[in-house]
This record gives sequence, structure tokens and C-alpha cells, in this order.
Amino acid sequence: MKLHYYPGCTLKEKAVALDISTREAMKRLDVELVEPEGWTCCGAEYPLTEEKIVGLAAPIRVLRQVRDEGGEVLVTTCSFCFAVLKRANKALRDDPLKRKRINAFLRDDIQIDPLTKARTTDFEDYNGEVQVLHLLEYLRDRVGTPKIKSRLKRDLKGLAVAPYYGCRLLRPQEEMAFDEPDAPRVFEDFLEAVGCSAVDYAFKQECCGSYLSVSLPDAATEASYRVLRAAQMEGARAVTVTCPLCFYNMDSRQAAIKEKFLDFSGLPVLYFTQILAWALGVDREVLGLGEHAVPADSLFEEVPTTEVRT
Amino acid sequence: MTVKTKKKEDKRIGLFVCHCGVNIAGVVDVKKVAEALKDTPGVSMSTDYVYMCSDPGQQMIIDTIKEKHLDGIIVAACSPTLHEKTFQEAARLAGLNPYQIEIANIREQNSWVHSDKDKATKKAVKIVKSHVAKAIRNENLEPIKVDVKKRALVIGGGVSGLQAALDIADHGYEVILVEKNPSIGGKMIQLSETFPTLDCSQCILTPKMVEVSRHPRIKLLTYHEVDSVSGFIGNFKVRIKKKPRFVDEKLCNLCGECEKVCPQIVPDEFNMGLSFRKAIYMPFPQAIPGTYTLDEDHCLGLSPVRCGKCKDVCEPRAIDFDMKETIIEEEVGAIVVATGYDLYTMQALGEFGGEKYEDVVNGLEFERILSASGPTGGVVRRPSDGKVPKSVVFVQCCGSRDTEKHLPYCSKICCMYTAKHAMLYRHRVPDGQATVFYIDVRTGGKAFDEFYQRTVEEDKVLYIRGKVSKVFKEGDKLIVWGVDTLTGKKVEIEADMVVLAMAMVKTDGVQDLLKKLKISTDIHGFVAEAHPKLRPVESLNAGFFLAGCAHGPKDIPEAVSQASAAAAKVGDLFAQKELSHEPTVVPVNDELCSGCGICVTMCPYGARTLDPSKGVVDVNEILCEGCGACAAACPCGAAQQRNQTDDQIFSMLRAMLRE
Amino acid sequence: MFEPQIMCFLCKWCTSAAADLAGTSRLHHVANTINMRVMCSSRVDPQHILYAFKEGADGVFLGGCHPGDCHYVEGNYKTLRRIALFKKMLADLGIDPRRLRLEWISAAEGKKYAETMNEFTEQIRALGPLDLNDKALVREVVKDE
Amino acid sequence: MRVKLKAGPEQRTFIDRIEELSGENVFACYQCGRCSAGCPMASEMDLLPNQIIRLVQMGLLEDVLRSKTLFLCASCFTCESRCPKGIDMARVMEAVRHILDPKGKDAFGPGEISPELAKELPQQVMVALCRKFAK
Ligand SMILES: Cc1cc2nc3c(=O)[nH]c(=O)nc-3n(C[C@H](O)[C@H](O)[C@H](O)COP(=O)(O)OP(=O)(O)OC[C@H]3O[C@@H](n4cnc5c(N)ncnc54)[C@H](O)[C@@H]3O)c2cc1C
Ligand SMILES: Cc1cc2nc3c(=O)[nH]c(=O)nc-3n(C[C@H](O)[C@H](O)[C@H](O)COP(=O)(O)OP(=O)(O)OC[C@H]3O[C@@H](n4cnc5c(N)ncnc54)[C@H](O)[C@@H]3O)c2cc1C
Ligand code: SF4
Ligand code: SF4
Ligand code: SF4
Ligand code: SF4
Ligand code: SF4
Ligand code: SF4
Ligand code: SF4
Ligand code: SF4
Repeated sequence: MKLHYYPGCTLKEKAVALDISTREAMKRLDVELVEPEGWTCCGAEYPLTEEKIVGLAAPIRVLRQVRDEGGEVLVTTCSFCFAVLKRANKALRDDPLKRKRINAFLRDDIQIDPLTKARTTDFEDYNGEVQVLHLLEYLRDRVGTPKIKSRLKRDLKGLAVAPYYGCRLLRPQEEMAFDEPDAPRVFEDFLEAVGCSAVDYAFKQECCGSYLSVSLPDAATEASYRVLRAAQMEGARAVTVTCPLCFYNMDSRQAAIKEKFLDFSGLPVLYFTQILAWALGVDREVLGLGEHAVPADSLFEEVPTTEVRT
Repeated sequence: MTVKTKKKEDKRIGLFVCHCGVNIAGVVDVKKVAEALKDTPGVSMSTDYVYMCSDPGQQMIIDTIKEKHLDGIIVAACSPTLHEKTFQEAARLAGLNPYQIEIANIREQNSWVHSDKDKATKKAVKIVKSHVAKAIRNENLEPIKVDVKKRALVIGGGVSGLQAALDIADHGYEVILVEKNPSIGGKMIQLSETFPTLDCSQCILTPKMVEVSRHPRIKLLTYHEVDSVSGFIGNFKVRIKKKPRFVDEKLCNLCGECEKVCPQIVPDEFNMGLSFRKAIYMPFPQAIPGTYTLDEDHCLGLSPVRCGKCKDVCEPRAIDFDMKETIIEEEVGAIVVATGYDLYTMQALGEFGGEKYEDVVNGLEFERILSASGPTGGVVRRPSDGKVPKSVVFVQCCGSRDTEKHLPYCSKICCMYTAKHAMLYRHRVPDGQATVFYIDVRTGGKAFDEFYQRTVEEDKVLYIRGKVSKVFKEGDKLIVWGVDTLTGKKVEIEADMVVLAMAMVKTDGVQDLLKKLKISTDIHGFVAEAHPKLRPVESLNAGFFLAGCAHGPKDIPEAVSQASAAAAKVGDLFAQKELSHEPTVVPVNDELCSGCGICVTMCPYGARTLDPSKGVVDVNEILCEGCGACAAACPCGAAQQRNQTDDQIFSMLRAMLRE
Repeated sequence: MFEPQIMCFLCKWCTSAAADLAGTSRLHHVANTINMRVMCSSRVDPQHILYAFKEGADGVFLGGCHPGDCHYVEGNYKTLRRIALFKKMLADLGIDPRRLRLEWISAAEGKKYAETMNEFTEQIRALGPLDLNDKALVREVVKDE
Repeated sequence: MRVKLKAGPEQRTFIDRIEELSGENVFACYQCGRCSAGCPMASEMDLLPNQIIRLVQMGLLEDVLRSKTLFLCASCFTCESRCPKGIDMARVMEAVRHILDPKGKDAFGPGEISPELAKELPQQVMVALCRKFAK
């Protein structure tokens, strides 16, 4: 089965592991991921004031492309991309004025050839037809736990993993609308489906410092430390994330964290798709574990994962 | 009810124009008005007089009605709110049906607000003419009369229900009190001490409970529920379901042997799940009626094959596994709804961890922890490990005043009970720290603010103005993240226990009952009052009264006042020999009614129902208050208001507007 | 000067009481209005309003209790919805919807009542006499005697 | 220190502009402080989120525009998810940033990222940061 998939720019360069593990895992669930032709960066941040709405043009262009290619659903993994695509899509569905303005904007962009100034393609307004889903949501609602379970090739023996939602996946609830921000289940259910045990800890939905990582590295270090330590105190052997920025803050910053907070001893960080792919039998070499600052290899070695006979 | 009336062509109408000294006559040429209408069809005489409402004025009206055999009169004078009753009475004395009297307001709405004599006179003529048009079409009416069954049903055995039942019974009427739980007492019996005086709750409530159980005119039905209600004010038929208790109340001698042998352990509702009871149990020692109850949902199986241990040890043979649900029928004239409240679930506020952490409790749980009869014998111990907490954080407005995600209203009592909790905790644990997070402290009520001030000043409770965002656990401590908006500091507190002042919400499941009663609620599911200021203890639906927290958040003093007020209103009703009701209602013309049901949805009182067998609407005239909303909505003209029919309105408009 | 005729339907509990209060307070106002007292603003059927226009009213006023204060719970909400809808229809019938005014005036607002009467009369005066150019259409909609 | 409150049209324009840009009713805020209580960045801020909105209510434009807080908000929506009045503080912050002197210095521009750091950072963070804080 073919499914439209938006990797986003980070996955093409810095977070290749997230991209590859996603593809490999989905293959084993009979899903072939296709990228919308000529996709561009979604803008990373959803514009929060009414005057910046041209910022919607980028994500809407992607969504329109998906629609034009006959896609009904678009999945993403990166929480930032997901938030932008989903919110932009909803804004267009709900607000006729935005719909008009963005389409007018995109119409110029597509119909007029910049050189010949001739009209090129016929343009059909985009009205929010495509459904934007996060891969976790897709796995929960479209693939389903029974199917995932039936395809498992390795037994992770209840490996204690702390799910980290961060800030973009569930909030604002009215727009993201797929789980409760303060009592979420979707990540836990995923981990249990692949054979891990989900660690319950108080910081799973606290922010890791996000983009302040650059302008205010100390604050991000501290924020990430709080998350990691809370997970570790509840017995987690690893933290799992959906977003390259969360990954960066929690993984690359660990050296700085250890320097600043002596009580912290390090905790591997994994993309959720790496766990999924591993459980589905993908070879370790393909998982991109080399990108990690905190070695996660040992985790896969040390945890006795036995092959499930099929 | 209509009485035989003359056809409009045959009617003889008399017109009496009042001078009101110079009040009217100074601006309106009253003689001209009387003169102008003399020849209007239907008018058989017209006259003017200086003071119509004076004794000679009234006498003149009476005499003229008799002499001239008038079928209706128009008094053109002041506002009908002033003297309509006066002239109706005069008409009655003259043998005229009082619904044939029309008052044309030419004073307040004319002579007093205009100075141009000519315009005012012309306007007066139009006003009077319109009443002539109406009067010739008025019907003779009689007030609608019904009997009253002088027995009341009170639903709910909390402090409100108990008070209402006692008051009504003391007025001399019979009362049936229905309580769904095995014992009466409601939430109040679970409280430790009560603000603002700190009386022990059980000490003040148990005597009332005993009084109810012994009152010769109160029939107490615990473990019962209302199954259905039909009829109308003064004449309700109620079916009440008796849930099987499996223990004969009269035989059980409270020996407790059954409880000892019962193998089934169940969380104890009375102690808010902080302790356990057996499947056969007494809810609490002072429960009324004093009997054990077998909880069918938790018993191993009500049969000697499955268990039957309790039955074996019961010497008086009180236990009967074969008891069945039965239905009782009663007739009553009034119903008091006193079904109380519940607390909002802690689950709804995931960020506070109420469902996750044992030591995050709600207000009622803390009441049990404070109570001398509670699971810890009155020593403050936290649920997880029984340790005495040295730091307790109280969070106010949990779920209340949250328009966005929870409940928009203020729960009204939590500021007071939080102050009480903090104070009592400090009394019990003198070296403990109590911290309260609040947004506003609302302590309106007699001696309430003094109580709160005492908590702060004498018991040194730290009040922090800000809302808590998150509670989480680290080791065996709870960490509370809040803010002090007064200093602009984000604060973090380590606590051993957190008490959440959860919002008061409608009783779980009460909507089913209210649907059976067909009474209106507000958007939060509390019973709606007829008027927020002037009829606060009556439902909009005639014959229903409300008391206590069923109507909305309130404390005990208010709940009890409301219960007594509701009882007084029931007394009012029962003091009448029969009920009489304005006949200016909107009946239905079966021949015109298409059965579309539009009017049914318009009626705020449920007076109209669709009769599926006849395919037309059925109107209960007792319930109709005569607002006319249905009449305006009926597309077939089948709903006509008595003495304000569409025909009358059109003819009045013609009289007013046609030159 | 054009003297408009204005027909006012006033609910018994609030606006009619306000009109009485304007009287007891001697708040003089224009004599162009004439009042009919109804039990509730929701008693007024659009037919009545249309009929008033047909019989010569240049403006029609409808007064009720403030939202939340209706003696019959929510009659005024029903009126509000009904009138909003009806205004659209008026335009179709060629009657300027501004000729119909709905206002909440409580029993305590005698002053508001008097001022509203003045103001509305001026507004109608400015609009000029109602010219029912499509009387036939109106007649079809309104039943006659 | 005592501030003189001016309830003039200038203040009103500022408040209206914030409301228009953010789409939030700033007067709905009843100063419970919950936004600040849960804000992950509050400890770095000179004014707490609830103080920002309070100053907007009072029309104290200068104080708001001067605050470091505007550039410490991570748009994490924690406050939004818990605000009892449904106010999205991230939007208010963005609105205020929007009316900051357009010719002023970038709070944080791409130029401030060293090439070494840029090599390591995920692309999204640079895009996001510029969107938020650059002119
Ligand atoms: C934590 C806490 C502390 C408090 N402390 C104080 C205090 O110190 N001082 C004070 O003045 N107030 C206090 N209150 C408020 C007090 O509890 C209430 O004002 C009072 O209990 C209201 O009584 P009620 O009879 O209206 O309702 P309830 O006590 O709730 O009684 C309602 C009764 O109706 C029954 N019922 C419900 N539905 C049905 C049905 N369908 N059929 C039959 N029966 C039904 C219930 O089982 C219950 O017995 C406190 C409240 C809380 C939550
Ligand atoms: C500024 C203000 C605004 C308010 N607004 C509202 C509001 O919007 N909504 C609301 O619900 N409530 C409001 N209230 C409260 C409301 O006024 C009272 O609740 C209500 O009036 C109380 O009525 P009462 O009959 O108890 O007392 P009163 O209205 O005080 O009546 C007492 C009567 O007793 C008479 N009297 C006194 N002594 C004697 C005597 N020795 N012999 C004979 N007669 C005597 C007095 O002359 C008076 O007529 C407001 C109050 C204030 C001060
Ligand atoms: S054993 Fe029988 S008499 Fe004794 S408490 Fe139980 S039911 Fe009552
Ligand atoms: S029969 Fe039921 S109630 Fe009796 S002892 Fe057994 S479990 Fe308990
Ligand atoms: S009574 Fe106090 S604690 Fe309760 S909702 Fe109202 S303000 Fe909040
Ligand atoms: S005294 Fe009056 S103004 Fe002050 S808090 Fe109480 S109710 Fe409010
Ligand atoms: S007049 Fe009013 S109360 Fe009577 S039946 Fe009609 S809608 Fe109901
Ligand atoms: S609206 Fe008129 S026609 Fe329709 S059911 Fe009611 S009375 Fe009958
Ligand atoms: S949480 Fe909302 S209401 Fe409370 S202070 Fe912050 S913005 Fe205002
Ligand atoms: S969105 Fe900004 S203000 Fe709100 S909690 Fe996050 S960082 Fe703080």
C-alpha cells in the first residue's frame, strides 16, 4: 500500500536515522512511503499572528501537491512538521478568509511562469482535503496494535522506555486533537504494542527548550536534564522521541548536562521508529545508531532481544 | 375554561372614560373621546366621570351594567396594573364575567407623556377603539380548578431533603422521602467539622436523621429510586422502585456476624474508598435505617452454592437471598427535588495526578481523613503509607472557573472548606505547614470571612495567590509547581499531601431522574429555578420545588434555608382547597391542528404534548402559563390564546392604525 | 413634516411596565407611537407585524425583557431568533428591515423607553413613509379579516 | 515606583492591536498565573507570562516591549493547554514581538550562529528561530 509521507528537511540531513528507520519499519508493515513531488520546507513554525499568514503558503503547497497526486492522507514523524502541516490544514478548513487568501497567493505562484509570464497549469483551490496524521496516530488508528504485534520479529522483553511527547505533538489540543495533553496514551500504547514497557514519568510533556537551544543553550540544557532525570528516576533505560529537535536537545546536550548536573549519568535517546524497526526485525546497522551522541548500541546489545520465530 | 358567550354582533359594550381629575382630562379631551366612540359598532353607551375608581365611580359602573344589560365594559383610565382587579371586582358584583373587562390605558401611556392635546386625544380614541374591537370578541372565562393531593414527595435524603421533609411533615402533611442509598445523611454525614462554627457534622445531623425516621407523617424509603412520574401539580402519580436489600430491616439486630464471615472486600464509599467494607455491610455506625445491606454487585452470588456464609450465621434469619425488586405507587401533590451534588472527577485534571498519586486527594477524602470516625480515627495520615504529612498543599478552584476546559462557574463552597481544611490540619498537626493556592478568596456569608481570616492570622496558613500548573512525584514527595502572582515568583513546594478543591457538579446520573420528572435544568445539569431572584425555590414546572445543591453549589446554611423555603412553598400549595389557574391559556383546535409539534418545542412548561393516537397536540391547561409563544409559532392557527386570539390582535391593529 | 405611525408591541412584564414608568415619571416623548400589551414578546407572530405594516404602520417596535429575565424563561430568546429571521424576509418583501426594531427594556428603564420611542420615531421619519409597492405580495402573506 | 495609568486612545490602540494580531481576548485573563506556574522558561524571564498580559491589559506598552520574556518563550503551549480562560500566550508574545520596532536589531539572527554550531544543529531549529526572533 502506498502512503504519502512528508519527511521534512531535517530528516534529509541531520536526522537521517529517523527517515531510514521509518521507511524500513513501514515496509515491514506493508506500507510503501511516497514523498510528494518537489516538496519544500514547511517553515518549521506555525505563524501565530494573523498578519503572518503567508507562512501558511509553504505547508499548503505541500498539501495541495499531495491532493493533486491523489493522496488522502499525509503522514509525518517530525513533531514540528506535523504541527505546522496539521494546523495549516485546519486553518484552511475552518477559515474561509484564510482559504481565499492562501489560494490566491498560491495561484499566482503556480499559474504564471516566471520567465514567459504565461499561465502554466490549471489550478484547483486547496480546501483542506488531505488528512494530516502523525505516524503514531497512523499506527494506532490505521495499522492497529494487532497487526503490529503479528509482525514483531524481536521480543524486546518489556524494555523500560520513557516516551517523550515534548511540546508540539499534542498542543494546542484543539488543533492537534489526537490525545489528551495532560494524560496522553498514544505513545504508551505504541511502546506496549512493540513489546516495551512504557515508563510513566512527570515530564513527558514538558518542553525540552525547543529552539531556545540556540539562543539560550543553558536553559535548554536544564530543561532537557529535567526530562531525562525524571525518566531515569522512574527506571527508564532509554527515552524515545518523535522529533529531531527533541532528539538534539536530549542527545547532543548530554555532555553539557553531565558537566552541569553531577547526579546524571547518561541515558540513550532513540527515535520511536528505531524501536519499531528493531522490533520488526530490521538489522541494527540500518537503524542509524551511529548518529547518536549517547551510544545506544549497547542498549540493543545488552537487552536480550530474542528473535521471534515466524 | 370557557363559558357560554354572546356572539360579537349581539354584544353590548359600555365605555367609561375617566378624567382622573386633571391627570387625564388636563391633556385628553375626555368628552370628545366618549363622544367619538358612541357610534362604534358594539358600543351601546359611553360616558365620562371624574374618578372612576372612587366608590361613586364604581357604583355608577355597577348600576349601568345592570341597567343597560351590558355584556362587556371598557374603562379608559390608568394602567391595568393599578385598577384592573378593582374594575373586575365591580363587574363581578354586577353579574358580569370578569374576563369581559378591558382597561384602556390613556394615562401612563398617553396623557402623562404627551402635551399636545389634539394628538393625545386622537391617540386616546385609537387606544379605546382597539379595546372595543377586542371586547366584542372576548369570551366569558372561568378560572381552571383542580384538586390538590396533600402529600409531598421529597427526593434525596441529604440535609436539604431531611429538612424539607421535616418541615412539610410539621406543617401537618404526609411526606414520602426517597433516598437511593442504603442510609440517609447525604454528603453532610461524611463531613468532619463544619464551617463556620466547626460543629461536628454527625453530632448535628444525626438527631435530624433520627427525627425523620420516627416522624409519624414521614414515610422513609431508603434504597429506593423514583421510577416514573406522571400527572401535574397537585396530582402526581409516582412509581417508586424498591431495590432489594436482601436483609429484612425489621429482623436485623445489627449483631454484625454476617460481616465478619463475608469474604468479599469492597472499597468503602462512606470513607471515599480510603478503607474497606464487606459485601454485606452497614454504611456507617449511625446509618438510618439501622440495618445491614447486602450489596448485590459485590456479593459472590446470592446463593448457598456460591457462598451463603452470611446467611448461615444470621441468627434472626434476617437475610433473604430471594428478595426481588418491587415497585410501589404513590399519589402526591408536590415534589421536592433535593438530590444534592457530586465532586468533579480528579481524572479530568491529569496535570494534578489525582488519579495517579494516592496522596493527591479531593476535598471529601480529606474530610474523611480529618474525621474522628474516619479511616484514620481523626489522625491526619496520608493514604499511601500512613505517615503524618508535614506539608500539605491545598489547591483551590480545581475545575471551577475554567470556562475553557472545565466548568465556568464558581463552586462557592471550596474557599470556605479549604480554609477549614487548612485550619483543622494545623490544629491536628501543629508542626505541619499548610499552603493554599488561590485565585480569589470568596467568603461571602455570615461569619465566613472572619473564619478565613482566623485561618490565616491565627493558624498561620500561607495563602499564595496563584494557580497551580502541575503536581508530580519525586521520591516520596509531591512537587507542586505554582506561582505567586503578588511577587511575580514562580514557586515550587515539596508536599507530603495535596488536597484538591474539586468543583461541585450535578449528582452523577441525576439527569435520568430529571428527565423522568420533566423539569428543566441549567446548562450544567443543575435544576433550574423559576426566577433567580423572586422564585428561587420553585421549578419552572408547576408543583416541583428545589432544595440544596441539586440547584447549584451551596453550603449547609443555605441548603437548609432553601429546604425550609421549599417546604413553606409546598405548604402554600397544600393550604389551598383547590388550585385555580388563569384561563387565558392557549388550547388547541383539534380540527386545525396538523400535529406538526412546533408548539410543543416552544412551550417552556411542557404543557403541550403530541398525542400520537389522535395525531394532534394535547394541551394540559393547568401547566400552561399563557405566554403565547406557541400561538405565535403555530402555522395552522390551531393554537389561539383565549381572549387574545389572532383575530383579536388583528382587529385591534386595524382599530389603531386604519385612519 | 412627515408624522410616522408606529405600532409597538410591548411585553406585559417589562417593556409595558417601562412605558408605565415613563408615564409616572412624566417623561414626555413623541405621540407617534401606539402600544399593544402582550403577555410576552414571543406572543408576537411575524404575521402581526406584517399586518401592522399593511394597515399603515411606518415602523413596528417590539419590546421585551432583557435576556435571562424573561418571565417565561426564554420567550425573549425565541423572539430574538424569530425576528432575526423575519428581518431577512422583510427585505424580500420590499420593507426596509430597519422599520422593525426589537429592544430589551426592563420595567425599571422608563427613561430608556422614552428615549427609544423618540429615537425610533426619528429614524422612521428619516426613512419616510412606508410605501408598500408590492402590496399584493404582502397581502398574500398576511391573512385578512 | 508609581506608574501613571493613561486610559487614552494610545493605550487602547496598543491593546486593540495586540488583540487583533494575536486573536486573543487579553481581558479574558483573570490573572490566575497558571501560565507562569507551568512555563518551562519562567525562571529565565524578567516578567512572567501573566505579568506580560497584565501589562498589556493596563496598556503599559513600554514595559512590555522592553521585556526579555518575549524572546524566552519557546511557544511550547504548556500555558495554552492549562489556561482556564483558553488564552494562548505564545500568540500574545508573538503579537508583541510583531509590533516591536521593525528597524530594531534582531533579537537573534542567523548571523549569530557559528558555522560549527550550524553544522550540528537540525535545520528546523534555525528556520524556527529565525521565524520567531529575526526581523
Ligand atoms: C469537601 C467538602 C466540605 C464541605 N464542608 C462544609 C462545611 O464545613 N460547612 C458547610 O456548610 N458546608 C460544607 N460543605 C457543603 C455541604 O456538603 C453541602 O452544602 C450539603 O451537603 C448539601 O446537602 P444536600 O442535601 O443538598 O446534598 P447531598 O448531601 O448531596 O444529599 C443529596 C442526597 O440525595 C441522594 N440522591 C441523589 N440522587 C438521588 C436520586 N436520583 N434518587 C434518590 N436519592 C438521590 C443522595 O444519595 C444524597 O443522599 C462541604 C462540601 C464539600 C465537598
Ligand atoms: C449598592 C447595592 C446594590 C445591590 N445590587 C443588588 C443586585 O443587583 N442584585 C441583588 O440580588 N441584590 C442587590 N443588592 C442587595 C439587595 O439590596 C438586598 O438583598 C435586598 O434589598 C434585601 O431586602 P430586605 O427586604 O432584606 O431589606 P431592605 O430592602 O433593607 O428592606 C427592609 C425594610 O424594612 C424597613 N424597616 C427597617 N426597620 C424597620 C422598623 N423598625 N419597623 C418597620 N420597618 C422597618 C425599611 O424601611 C425597609 O423598607 C444590592 C445592595 C446594594 C447596597
Ligand atoms: S447477621 Fe443478620 S442480624 Fe446480624 S447484622 Fe447481619 S443481617 Fe443483621
Ligand atoms: S453471600 Fe455474599 S454477602 Fe454473604 S458472605 Fe457471601 S459474599 Fe458476603
Ligand atoms: S469557592 Fe473559591 S475555590 Fe471554589 S471555585 Fe469559587 S473561588 Fe474557587
Ligand atoms: S465584602 Fe463585598 S466587595 Fe468585598 S469581597 Fe465580599 S462581596 Fe466582595
Ligand atoms: S401559551 Fe406558553 S405556556 Fe401555554 S402552552 Fe403555549 S407555550 Fe406553553
Ligand atoms: S403548532 Fe399548531 S398545528 Fe402544530 S402541533 Fe401545535 S397546535 Fe398543532
Ligand atoms: S493562565 Fe490564562 S487566565 Fe491565568 S494568568 Fe495566564 S493567561 Fe491569564
Ligand atoms: S508557550 Fe511560552 S509562555 Fe507559554 S509556557 Fe511555553 S514558553 Fe512559557
